[in-house]
Amino acid sequence: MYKATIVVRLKPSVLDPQGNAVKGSLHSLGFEDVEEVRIGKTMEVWLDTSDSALASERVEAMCKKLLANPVIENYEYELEEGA
Amino acid sequence: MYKATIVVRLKPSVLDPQGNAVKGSLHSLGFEDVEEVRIGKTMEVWLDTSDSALASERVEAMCKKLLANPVIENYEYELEEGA
Amino acid sequence: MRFAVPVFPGSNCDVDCIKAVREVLDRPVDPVWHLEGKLDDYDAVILPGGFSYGDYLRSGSLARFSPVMEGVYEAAEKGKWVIGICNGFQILLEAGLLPGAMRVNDHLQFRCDIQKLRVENDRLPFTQDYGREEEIFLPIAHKEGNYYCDEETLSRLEQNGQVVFRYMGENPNGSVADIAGIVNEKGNVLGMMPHPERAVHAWMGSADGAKLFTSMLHDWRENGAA
Amino acid sequence: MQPNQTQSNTVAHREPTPEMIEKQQLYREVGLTEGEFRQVKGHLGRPPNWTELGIYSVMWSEHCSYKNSKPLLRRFPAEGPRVLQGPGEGAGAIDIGDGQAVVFKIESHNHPSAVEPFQGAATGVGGIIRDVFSMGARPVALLNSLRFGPLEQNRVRYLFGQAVAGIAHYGNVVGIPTVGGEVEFDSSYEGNPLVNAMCVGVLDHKDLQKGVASGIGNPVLYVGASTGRDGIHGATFASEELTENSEEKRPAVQAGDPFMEKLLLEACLELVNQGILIGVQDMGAAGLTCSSAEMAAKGNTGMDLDLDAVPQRETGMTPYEILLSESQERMLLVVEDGREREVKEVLDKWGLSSAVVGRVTDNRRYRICHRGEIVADIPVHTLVDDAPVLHRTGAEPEYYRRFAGVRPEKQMDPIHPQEALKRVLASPNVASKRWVYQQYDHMVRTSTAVRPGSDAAVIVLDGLDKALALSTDGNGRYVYLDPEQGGAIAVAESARNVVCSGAQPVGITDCLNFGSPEKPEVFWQLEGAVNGMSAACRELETPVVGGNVSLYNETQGEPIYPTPVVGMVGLVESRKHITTQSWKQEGDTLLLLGETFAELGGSEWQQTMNGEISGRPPQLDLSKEKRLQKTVLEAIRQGWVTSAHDLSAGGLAVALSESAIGGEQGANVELESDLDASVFLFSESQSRVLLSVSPDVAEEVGKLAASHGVPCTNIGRVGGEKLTIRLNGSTAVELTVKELSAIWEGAIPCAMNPSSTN
Ligand SMILES: Nc1ncnc2c1ncn2[C@@H]1O[C@H](COP(=O)(O)OP(=O)(O)O)[C@@H](O)[C@H]1O
Ligand SMILES: [Mg+2]
Repeated sequence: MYKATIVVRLKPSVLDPQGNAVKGSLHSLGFEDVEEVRIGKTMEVWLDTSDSALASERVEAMCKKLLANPVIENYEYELEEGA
Repeated sequence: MYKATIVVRLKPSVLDPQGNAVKGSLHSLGFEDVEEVRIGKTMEVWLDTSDSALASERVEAMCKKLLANPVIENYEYELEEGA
Repeated sequence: MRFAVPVFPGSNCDVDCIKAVREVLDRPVDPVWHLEGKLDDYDAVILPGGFSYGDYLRSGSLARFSPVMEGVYEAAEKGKWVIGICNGFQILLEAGLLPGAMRVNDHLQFRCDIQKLRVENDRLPFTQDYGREEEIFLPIAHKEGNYYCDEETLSRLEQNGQVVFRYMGENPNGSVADIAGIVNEKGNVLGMMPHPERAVHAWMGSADGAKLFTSMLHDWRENGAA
Repeated sequence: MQPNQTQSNTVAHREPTPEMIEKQQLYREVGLTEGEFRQVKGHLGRPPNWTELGIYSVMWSEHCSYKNSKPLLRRFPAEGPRVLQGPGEGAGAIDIGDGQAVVFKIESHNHPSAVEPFQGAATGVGGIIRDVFSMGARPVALLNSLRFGPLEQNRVRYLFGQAVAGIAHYGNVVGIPTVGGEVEFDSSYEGNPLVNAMCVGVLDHKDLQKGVASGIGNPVLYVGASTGRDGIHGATFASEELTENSEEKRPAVQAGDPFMEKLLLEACLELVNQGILIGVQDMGAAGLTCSSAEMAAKGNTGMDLDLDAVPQRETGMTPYEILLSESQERMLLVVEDGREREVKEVLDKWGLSSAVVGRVTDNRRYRICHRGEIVADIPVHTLVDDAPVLHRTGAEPEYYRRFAGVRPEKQMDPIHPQEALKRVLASPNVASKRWVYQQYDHMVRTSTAVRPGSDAAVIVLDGLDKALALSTDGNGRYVYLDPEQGGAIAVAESARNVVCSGAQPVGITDCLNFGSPEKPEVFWQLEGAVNGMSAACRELETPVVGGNVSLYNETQGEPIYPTPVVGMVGLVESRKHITTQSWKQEGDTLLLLGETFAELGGSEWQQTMNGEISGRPPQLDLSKEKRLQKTVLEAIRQGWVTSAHDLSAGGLAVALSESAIGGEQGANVELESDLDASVFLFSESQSRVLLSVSPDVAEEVGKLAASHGVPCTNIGRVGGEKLTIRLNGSTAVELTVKELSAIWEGAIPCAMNPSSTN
């Protein structure tokens, strides 16, 4: 079993409305020292496989095909065995 | 400057319809070896502070007050200097 | 002229689109379950609004892999008319049939209203019944209608007249260049956030959407099937 | 057969034994009294085990059994020539002709929304939708009724914002338009907000379903989401007062999946269409237990359930947890033996998982099997029909006596009416609710003819000239000041709203939001309100075909204002009768129907100016009300009326402003009265409606009103950019419609965005 933790983020060039709104809320709650907020997704995917190379290939394919939208998003991931 | 990377996840007992839907799609795309998918949020918060203890205290407070909903979510975070 | 309205699990404007085609054009129109892979019998395809697959992950991202999308690609390829309305627009973007991507509205709320728009290109099979730069009112109802594309794509869209509808007055979602709807280069695939099917009788608050449907029929009559 | 007293080995060490339950009085922990526990022992002939205790505790909770309110609810008129289905099923049904019926119900999700407002409100909407489609009806509209504390507070803004977002999210995704509702703000709801949701559906008579389990040997099917530990004891949670510990009861809050609901909805309606179902019920409060026991009791049968067959998404769940879980988006079906395959085909098409979890039996017992052992064995009717009923008595509260002599109109500060109007229009109670309803998709299904923002919403029916008018109304302040009057007014006002839209009121559903019935003063409020509502329903011929009771709405011992909410359905005979409140035509004559008295007790004016309320509310004369409504409806049907607006919160001044804002034009209004200008303009006297009509029919309308004994006064004409109101010749208000609109539209957005600088 492998667990992939995939983080999908908006590309730096794409404005992040959610991050901006959260920044605004944090400011109004008194956290004025917050300079910037960016919000992304964390996906944990458990794979029934014992081959690490295969697992990583599969995860790469999932990200390309479905989990991230290349027009606006970047992704990165980590693999962990036996989680 | 500190950068906090906060991961907010649904508590394990809370239904994750999004994760379920993504799992279903991955299966139909041929990734049958996917056992489970859980989806959470990654928030990157840049703080204008040079004091690590203070930064961590502030981040903790933000999570409690705004970033995570303690009724259904858990959070964890990491701090990185100068990022 | 025959219309197909693909139905995904979670679509909820499918019936509205079907009603609009019947009531405005009195033409045959069928719902097509998402597991059908062929749309050969149809001249036009309307991808309806709603929340296909719950809009989970990203709106439109899961629907893109439904078998019926094979038929949609083929229809687009052959030059048949394809319209994506709201969720349908989001699906077309995810499917790569239109450039760009959708983000959550800049105010983060769902927004339902009757919105003023300007028809920016009235020379398309979808818009020929509208006047030049005609100002019209169409309902909007979405949380992710904040259209994005990079600057290069934007200038291409503008130059080619691919921006079809633009929001007037307050932009309801923060989209780049106030874009409400775009068409592909060939001019046969249209994506728009506003709902023309919700504005086909005066009692609905506006009847300005009807011309979108009549435009297609007129074009079809003049130029024959695509 | 005796159920295994020690339970399966895996759970034995965690669950109390029957002896422990009795000796340590553990039944108290799940909300049963000593007397009730004795009854349980009597029914079983032995002490219950932990699972059985849990089943009794939820089935006998206020939420499922209405033990405090049942005797009162019997006073509601539930019959009428149009009633197809009265109270007792998922929702009531009323005949609307052409072989069709309207199915509707309102329900509260107050306590979950106080703890987790987004999910709490969202799942409230989900539950009421299931109630309606489980009757076999296609849901066509949603409404809601909301009460929150003052928006000045951070926490309140959070609760309000999230609850609205949750309601929006659920309804929008399922694709049912949210077409109306109401929102009020008052500090009595600060710790205990109210979130009531109403769903309206339409069906062909032949498709009407019931929640019964009949046909011995027929399979019982579980459909939808799998069962988790969420929401265990939600029903008991709803039947308790909110305390500081409520946040610890968080597992009692469920998360919803509207996408799953949409699939369930379509699949169930397809099954109804094919005529395969014998019984269907949604798993709502008290989950699997309540739905299965009620179905068996109604069918006068028994049921065997095998918990191992129940789809579960968590491991190691005990029978207690599986039975009491309130996981959302689940339905229980009873189908004809041998037709499981056909059912499964439909469910598979919609991607829904299902499982046969039991059989209908003839022994009238409710038997639960888990890991090969019987873990509960209960006579079914003792859960449903033998639930305890409490006959409480009320006591008139001290404040009621004290307020008898208060005359609010004599205590008013000399504030200029124009200043008062600005302040009243800016009160979030009166101000535009656009901020709320623009988050709701109110146009999906393309049948919304009158969108939110008028007195009632109107939904047209496919292929028919008819339409439905819908409204929710409640007025906690009036009910607090005089429960009987207030209750009657809630019904009358919602009927008036519907009439102003061109409809004949045909029936109501109600949600009784009150404090703890154990307090005599609260019970007095409840009883008075029910009496007032019943009287109004009788007079206006609007039977109560369903509803919901939400008690124990208190924080730290302080009850909310008693808040019965009425969901009214009216039938518009022909689309050409559809009328809205906005002025349409310059030059139209303004007619005021009804009489104005010095009635400011509990008014928006009193609340805004004094920050509190006192005295008696406006008095309602039911016969006058009925004659008024007749007049308005007849005038509309004659085609004489260009706009109609009922006078409610804020009185004539607010009604004129709203019609002006909506119509984007002003008016010249000339009034004559012995009353002081502010009293006349802000009085909330009942049975009044503002009409605009073309000048050439004004006389006809006057004659019609006279024939019904309804006073009708020509008070001015529509036109211009200003709203000018003169009383006895001197100017009381002179404001441009733009100014009025800016105040009225701006109030809530501004309150919700206090830190914004632009
Ligand atoms: N929670 C809500 N959801 C949807 N619509 C709402 C809500 N609250 C108010 N509205 C709409 O705003 C309008 C004004 O509401 P309200 O002031 O309560 O009217 P009335 O006093 O006539 O009952 C109505 O059309 C109503 O349906
Ligand atoms: Mg009204």
